[in-house]
Amino acid sequence: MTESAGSTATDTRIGLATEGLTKRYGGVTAVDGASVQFHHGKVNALIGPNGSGKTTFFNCVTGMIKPDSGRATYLGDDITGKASHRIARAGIGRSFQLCRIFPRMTVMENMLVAVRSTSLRHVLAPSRSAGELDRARELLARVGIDHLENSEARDISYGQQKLLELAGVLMADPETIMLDEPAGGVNPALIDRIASLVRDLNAEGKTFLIVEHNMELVMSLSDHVVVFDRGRQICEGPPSVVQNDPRVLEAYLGI
Amino acid sequence: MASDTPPSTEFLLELTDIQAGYGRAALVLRGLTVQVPPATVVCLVGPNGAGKSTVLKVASGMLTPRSGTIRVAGKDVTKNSPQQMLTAGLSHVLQGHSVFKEMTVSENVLLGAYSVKDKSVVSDRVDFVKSLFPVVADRWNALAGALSGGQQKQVEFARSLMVSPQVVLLDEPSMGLDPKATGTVFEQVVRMRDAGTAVLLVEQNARRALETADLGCVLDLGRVHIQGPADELLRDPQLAELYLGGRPATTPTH
Amino acid sequence: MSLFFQSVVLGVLLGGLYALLAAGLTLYFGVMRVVMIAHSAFLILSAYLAWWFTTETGLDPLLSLVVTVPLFFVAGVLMQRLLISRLRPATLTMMSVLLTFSVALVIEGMLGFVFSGTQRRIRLPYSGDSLELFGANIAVVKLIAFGLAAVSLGALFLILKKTQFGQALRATIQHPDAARLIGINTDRIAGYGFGLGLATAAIGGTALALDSTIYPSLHWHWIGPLMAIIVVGGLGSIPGAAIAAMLLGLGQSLLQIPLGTTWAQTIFYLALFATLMVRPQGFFGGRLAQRF
Amino acid sequence: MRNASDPTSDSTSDPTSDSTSDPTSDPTVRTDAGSRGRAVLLAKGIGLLVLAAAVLSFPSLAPDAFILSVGVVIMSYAVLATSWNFVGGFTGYISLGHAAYSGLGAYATALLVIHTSLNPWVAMLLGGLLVAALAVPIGIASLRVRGASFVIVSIAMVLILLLVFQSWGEVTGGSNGLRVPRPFDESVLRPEQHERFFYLHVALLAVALLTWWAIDRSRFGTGLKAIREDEDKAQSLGVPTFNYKLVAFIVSAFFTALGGGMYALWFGFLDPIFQFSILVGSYMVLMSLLGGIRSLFGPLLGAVIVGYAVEFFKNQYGDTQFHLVAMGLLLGIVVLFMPDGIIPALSSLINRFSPQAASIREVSAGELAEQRRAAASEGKDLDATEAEPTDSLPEGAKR
Amino acid sequence: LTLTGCMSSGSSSSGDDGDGPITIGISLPLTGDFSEPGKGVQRGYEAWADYVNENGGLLGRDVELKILDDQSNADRVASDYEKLINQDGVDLVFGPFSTRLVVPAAQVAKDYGFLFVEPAGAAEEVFTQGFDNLFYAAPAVADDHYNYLADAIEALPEADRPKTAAYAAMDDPFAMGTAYGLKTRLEEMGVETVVDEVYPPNTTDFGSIAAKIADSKADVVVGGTQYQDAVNMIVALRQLNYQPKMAAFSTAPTNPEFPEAIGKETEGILSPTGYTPEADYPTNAEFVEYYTEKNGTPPAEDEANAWTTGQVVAAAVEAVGCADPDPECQQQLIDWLRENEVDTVVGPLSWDAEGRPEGAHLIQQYVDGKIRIVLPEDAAEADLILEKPHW
Ligand SMILES: Nc1ncnc2c1ncn2[C@@H]1O[C@H](COP(=O)(O)OP(=O)(O)OP(=O)(O)O)[C@@H](O)[C@H]1O
Ligand SMILES: Nc1ncnc2c1ncn2[C@@H]1O[C@H](COP(=O)(O)OP(=O)(O)OP(=O)(O)O)[C@@H](O)[C@H]1O
Ligand SMILES: [Mg+2]
Ligand SMILES: [Mg+2]
Repeated sequence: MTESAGSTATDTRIGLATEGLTKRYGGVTAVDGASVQFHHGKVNALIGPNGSGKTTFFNCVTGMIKPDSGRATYLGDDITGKASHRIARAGIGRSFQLCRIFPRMTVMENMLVAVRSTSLRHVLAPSRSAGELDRARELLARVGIDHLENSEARDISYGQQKLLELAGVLMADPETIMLDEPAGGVNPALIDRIASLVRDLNAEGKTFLIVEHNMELVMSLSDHVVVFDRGRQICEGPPSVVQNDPRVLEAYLGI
Repeated sequence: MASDTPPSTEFLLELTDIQAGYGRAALVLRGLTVQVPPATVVCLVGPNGAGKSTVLKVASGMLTPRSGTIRVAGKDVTKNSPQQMLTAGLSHVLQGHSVFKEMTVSENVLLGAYSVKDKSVVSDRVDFVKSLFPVVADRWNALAGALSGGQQKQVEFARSLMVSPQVVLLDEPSMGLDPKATGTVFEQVVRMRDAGTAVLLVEQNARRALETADLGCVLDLGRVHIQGPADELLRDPQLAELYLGGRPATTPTH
Repeated sequence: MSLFFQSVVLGVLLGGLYALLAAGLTLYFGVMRVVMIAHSAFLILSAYLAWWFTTETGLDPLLSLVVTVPLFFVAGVLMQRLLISRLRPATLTMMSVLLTFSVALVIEGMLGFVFSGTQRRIRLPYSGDSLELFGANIAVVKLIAFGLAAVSLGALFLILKKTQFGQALRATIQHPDAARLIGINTDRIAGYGFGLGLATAAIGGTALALDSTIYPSLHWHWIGPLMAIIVVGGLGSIPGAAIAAMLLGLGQSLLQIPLGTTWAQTIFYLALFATLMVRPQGFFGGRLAQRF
Repeated sequence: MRNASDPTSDSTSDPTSDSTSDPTSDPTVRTDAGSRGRAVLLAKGIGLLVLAAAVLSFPSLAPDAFILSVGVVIMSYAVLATSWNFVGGFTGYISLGHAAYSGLGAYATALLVIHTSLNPWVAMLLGGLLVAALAVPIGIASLRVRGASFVIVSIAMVLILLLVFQSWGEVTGGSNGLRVPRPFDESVLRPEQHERFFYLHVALLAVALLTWWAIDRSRFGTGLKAIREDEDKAQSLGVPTFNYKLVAFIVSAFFTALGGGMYALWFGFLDPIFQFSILVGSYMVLMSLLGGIRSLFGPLLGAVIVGYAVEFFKNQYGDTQFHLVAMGLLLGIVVLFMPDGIIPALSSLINRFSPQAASIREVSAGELAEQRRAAASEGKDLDATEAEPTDSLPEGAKR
Repeated sequence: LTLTGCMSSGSSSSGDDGDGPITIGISLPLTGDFSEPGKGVQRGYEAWADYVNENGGLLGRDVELKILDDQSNADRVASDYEKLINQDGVDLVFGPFSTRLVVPAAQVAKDYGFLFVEPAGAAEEVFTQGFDNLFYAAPAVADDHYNYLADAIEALPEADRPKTAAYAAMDDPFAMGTAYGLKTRLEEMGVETVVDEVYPPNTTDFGSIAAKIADSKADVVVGGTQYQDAVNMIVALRQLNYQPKMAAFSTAPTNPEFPEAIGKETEGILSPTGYTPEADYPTNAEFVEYYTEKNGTPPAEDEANAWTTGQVVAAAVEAVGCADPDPECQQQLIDWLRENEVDTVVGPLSWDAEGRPEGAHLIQQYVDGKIRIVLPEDAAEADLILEKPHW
């Protein structure tokens, strides 16, 4: 399956990485000194039981919330505590676990929000240029909701909204894409399409960091898996290794 | 593990050729019929936007159908309000996240028993759900909105367990849950079934769901596509590819 | 010194009234995300009713509460059921501002129409009386108003925190669908919540009428400080509103010594902006407060 | 039902009343839609001309100076409402306190004219810029909070300014008010003045509308609308939300201030209680809402209606407070029954007759798979080809 | 055009002169914050019009009032006069109420060259705006209201004069004018100012202001007040049982409702007034009689000023012999008033170049529960009480 994407070939560069990243909420330590490294140009997976801190980790590295301590780096440069739009434009796109879209805008308008540069010319340019529209349509077609282009986003089904969010993220053309449970609530047949989409994009050189509870998907898709428990990394490695690691079996799969 | 109890003639939940849609938009459900016998788990699977959630919304009175009838235990309850449905013995767990975010876990769980007056019953159930979902016990006084996605789903499911209705509608209960919690949820589904409850289960984790269910029901384009004993559906290769997601090897791509 | 102490006393008494009025606003907001611009208009309305009651019957204005409180409760229920409930949840907060604003206009207009723009004041035999306390004089009327405020505040707090009604109310606001699915009659509950808020307005208005002139456009004069108070206190937090009200009322009264009446009023707005810079969600508000 | 999947139907019915949605939005029918697009453009152009003609000919049609002065007031309303809409319409931050900026603009202009020997128009522009500069710190403070808190802050702004301008007598004239020297010399009689100011207001309005339109169709505009929906999400898509909001806020304050300044020059007398009144601010909101805050000409339409209504109600219920009641009812009705405003209400009425786009896919999973295989076997790239068949096939597939 | 639809109510024909009625345009605050005095002025104007019509009219023509409501709003008052002059084609205009509305109104009148006589708007600012068409139809401008009282105090032997004074004035040109007029006089004669408070018009809580005054233990308290603020302040002062030797408040005490509002404790409260029904100026008796039988109550100050306005304009019209909107006529009226003195119910009035009347106000005081004139001596109905009894 994975030979489809040329991801195995290239040597492992470190893309996103954190050192001792910590986030506390009152009594709870959501992320507890996590030091993690993700391979650039690969499909990375981040798994762990509910409440192990995956989403919080996401939020910390994408600047949605400020970590209490520790630092996050992307390709070597420090992105700790940067505003999330900066990080987004640094090339990291993300989706949300509880799928977030712009409910009272049409599907197409949702696609046109993404900003790729701050140059005035870019910002003041008409958003509905033919180029943009075609690009958007192609992405919508890729996730299979191009027929909903003009529906209001709040009127499409949950799974469709998830796909829309994914397409919207791709619209910003990030080089690293972080997906929080992309398969949650998505129909299996569609999951396969998302998987192949991920593979294709990865083949085109995009890096992925995926949080997912669907083991089948994770194991089939990813080159590198990091396992979280109680806010820290308990083990990492290629799927085959992780799958049989006793700590993982115990903490996560509950076998 | 699908038990082949013969579908009894008496249905606890009966939706007969329902037509329903949202606002002025085109029909979503187009003459669809679903029947759930007692002590049975019926599993709805289908692509996104097929209308699964809509079926449940219609069944629980959140969306009044344009035509068709809804029966709970033989009694016609078409056009009933959600409360009346609840009193008629039907509970519905919404898709996505419907915890009361700015209230504590305890308040959430206890509100689940809003319609239950007997205090002792309530406290028993509380102990029960606490034992099922550790997080409920651990974060008893935390704001539900502060929980992680999966934890919220667990609280939500726990909340739905506070009542014991005849008919339960579950909309993707396992979404966002880790394997452990998923296991617990499906165990509960089985437990309900064994307690005689009629369960209408919507799942995208289709294989797992069909393995648990007695009857399967594939929805597409707002109609029932195929219907039958769950294990048969599982064995049907074509279905498997279209709706259950073929093994990655068999994906049509490349 | 005696002036200082006197001002402290006056400030506390004033703060008490602010607290009650702000509590009402917080209620609508905290539990149902409605910014009730018309709150102070209803306040003036009940003040007028109290005045009218007294001039007609010659009885003590406090007795008018027997009528106004239930009346306003019902009015609140109706208002929620007939007006507020029609607004889209998505835009509820924003639209409620405008809707209640229009209600305020209507009330002001009707008051002007019925009672004319003339300034009114209840004549009480004891309006001038006062008690002596460590050299400070406490006007009886102000003391009564304070008492009313304190009692109803406490009651309100208990109802919301301790009763199942309070919980159902909050649940209804946070996820109406889910609330209905667990058997809450969302319409009725929300209606009662609103009624409760208006009931506090009735009490506040009567307390206000005891020791102040009233005229139809007076509510503009109140809405500003009240709004500031609930933001400083943290939108939705009743204790927060109460404490903020006390502090600001005190502050206003003390600042008048050096600054004079006009500038002293700015304390509310300065506090407001300070809050925004330091702690946008308000000093006692929940994490989520600033979202609304 | 049939044409539910027919792409043309999608393109004809603009689902949101956003003035952005343009008809040429479907690949399979671009030519067709293109011609329709041209037709629409033509229609729009004509409409625009008619509108302009109507407005510009008003002074010559107005029977007397009073009607003319009412016209000036309405135009000034229109300017203010349109300026307000830069914030309210795009970002959905409803400000009830925009009177603050018109008031500041008015006073800034007046004081500059009085104390410096500046040409009044330069003074007005300078006043606008000053207010814009002032809007920076205000925006930074108040845009940190959303929804209700923001509304409250905006109200507070007006009240605080009222206090300041009342008490700071030596500069602002306090409650004595401030007389503004007129820009034209004595020889220009009052009716003549009204006429000139009418055209000046129209010019200012035109500039504001043009700016609004430019923003609306730009990426900036889309970003602002996204902020209205979900700020954090927009930010995670790379939208610098705070700066966007701030810029919109400043632009709005700037135009509002110009509007205020021009009114000051026309009216010639400023009094704090009328300059910094919540009622003025709320009129801006009312007018924008009434017309439709998401459409270019909404505020203008609203201004005309409200301006007329004000005069009308006054005429009807002159010496009772009923004019307030009437205004309140009007606002209430708008909020309850057409929260999106008249223009959107109308366009959705039109849409009602054009077929609805169903949001449910008209092709079963089976057919989908078929198409994929076809595509795959042809060895073409899956996704590129797939776009066409899924959209065009169902016609055949269904019969 | 749409707009005309709702507003072409007045017929523009009545503009040109002839023997049709003389229409007089007025805008008054009949609603809103100034509605109370506004209504008073309205009663005055209407009484005057009826009186004139019953007695042969002006230049033999009837007078017809056209009164609009400006909702106590400056924008409105301007557009009202705009309407009256342009659309209703009135022949003359009378002034509105309150300084805040007089200035914008006078501007419009000036631009159309109309004579502008106004019954209210006594504040100094009105006269410094360079309106050459404006005349104030009352005895004195705000700052001079207390002159007689000041003189009386000055007349006292050094020892008996008050030592300290507290001032609290509403932030309103008129109210402040009165209080500060007295303040300047008292300070000249060495009375120390211990409190000087200005409060916004909408103030309803006077606790803190009263606290300051009470704390200062001032001998004299002077309130630059309209109506209710005076009542509130007095109540608040009593709540702190502060007992001044002398208490003077503008406007409020002359209001018939005042004694009911305050109760017995009015004794000794001072107030300036531009008018008293008892005054024995020619025409006053007639006025009081006519007004009283018409409205049941004797006229108060606002009504009198309105009537005076009528008298002033009427005098000019009769003298010049024209009453129509065209500028020459209006200019003649203006010029005539500059030159001449007019006998009115508030006494003979004459004006300086800015339109200031050159008289002074009477001082009234509550004596034995009834408000009486105490100053000046020649007009006095009772003796001035210097030691105000407790309230
Ligand atoms: N805003 C918050 N306030 C308080 N606690 C929080 C907050 N956000 C997260 N937490 C806690 O931090 C822990 C980690 O939450 P997080 O959402 O990162 O888990 P997760 O790995 O994403 O779980 P899931 O797989 O269910 O999404 C949880 O225990 C949660 O209760
Ligand atoms: N509120 C709504 N308004 C209009 N159309 C809606 C609404 N909700 C859903 N729909 C449409 O109805 C169809 C069925 O929606 P539904 O949510 O039932 O699908 P579903 O089977 O639950 O999909 P999923 O598996 O993604 O939840 C979808 O095509 C969707 O676009
Ligand atoms: Mg998560
Ligand atoms: Mg669903």
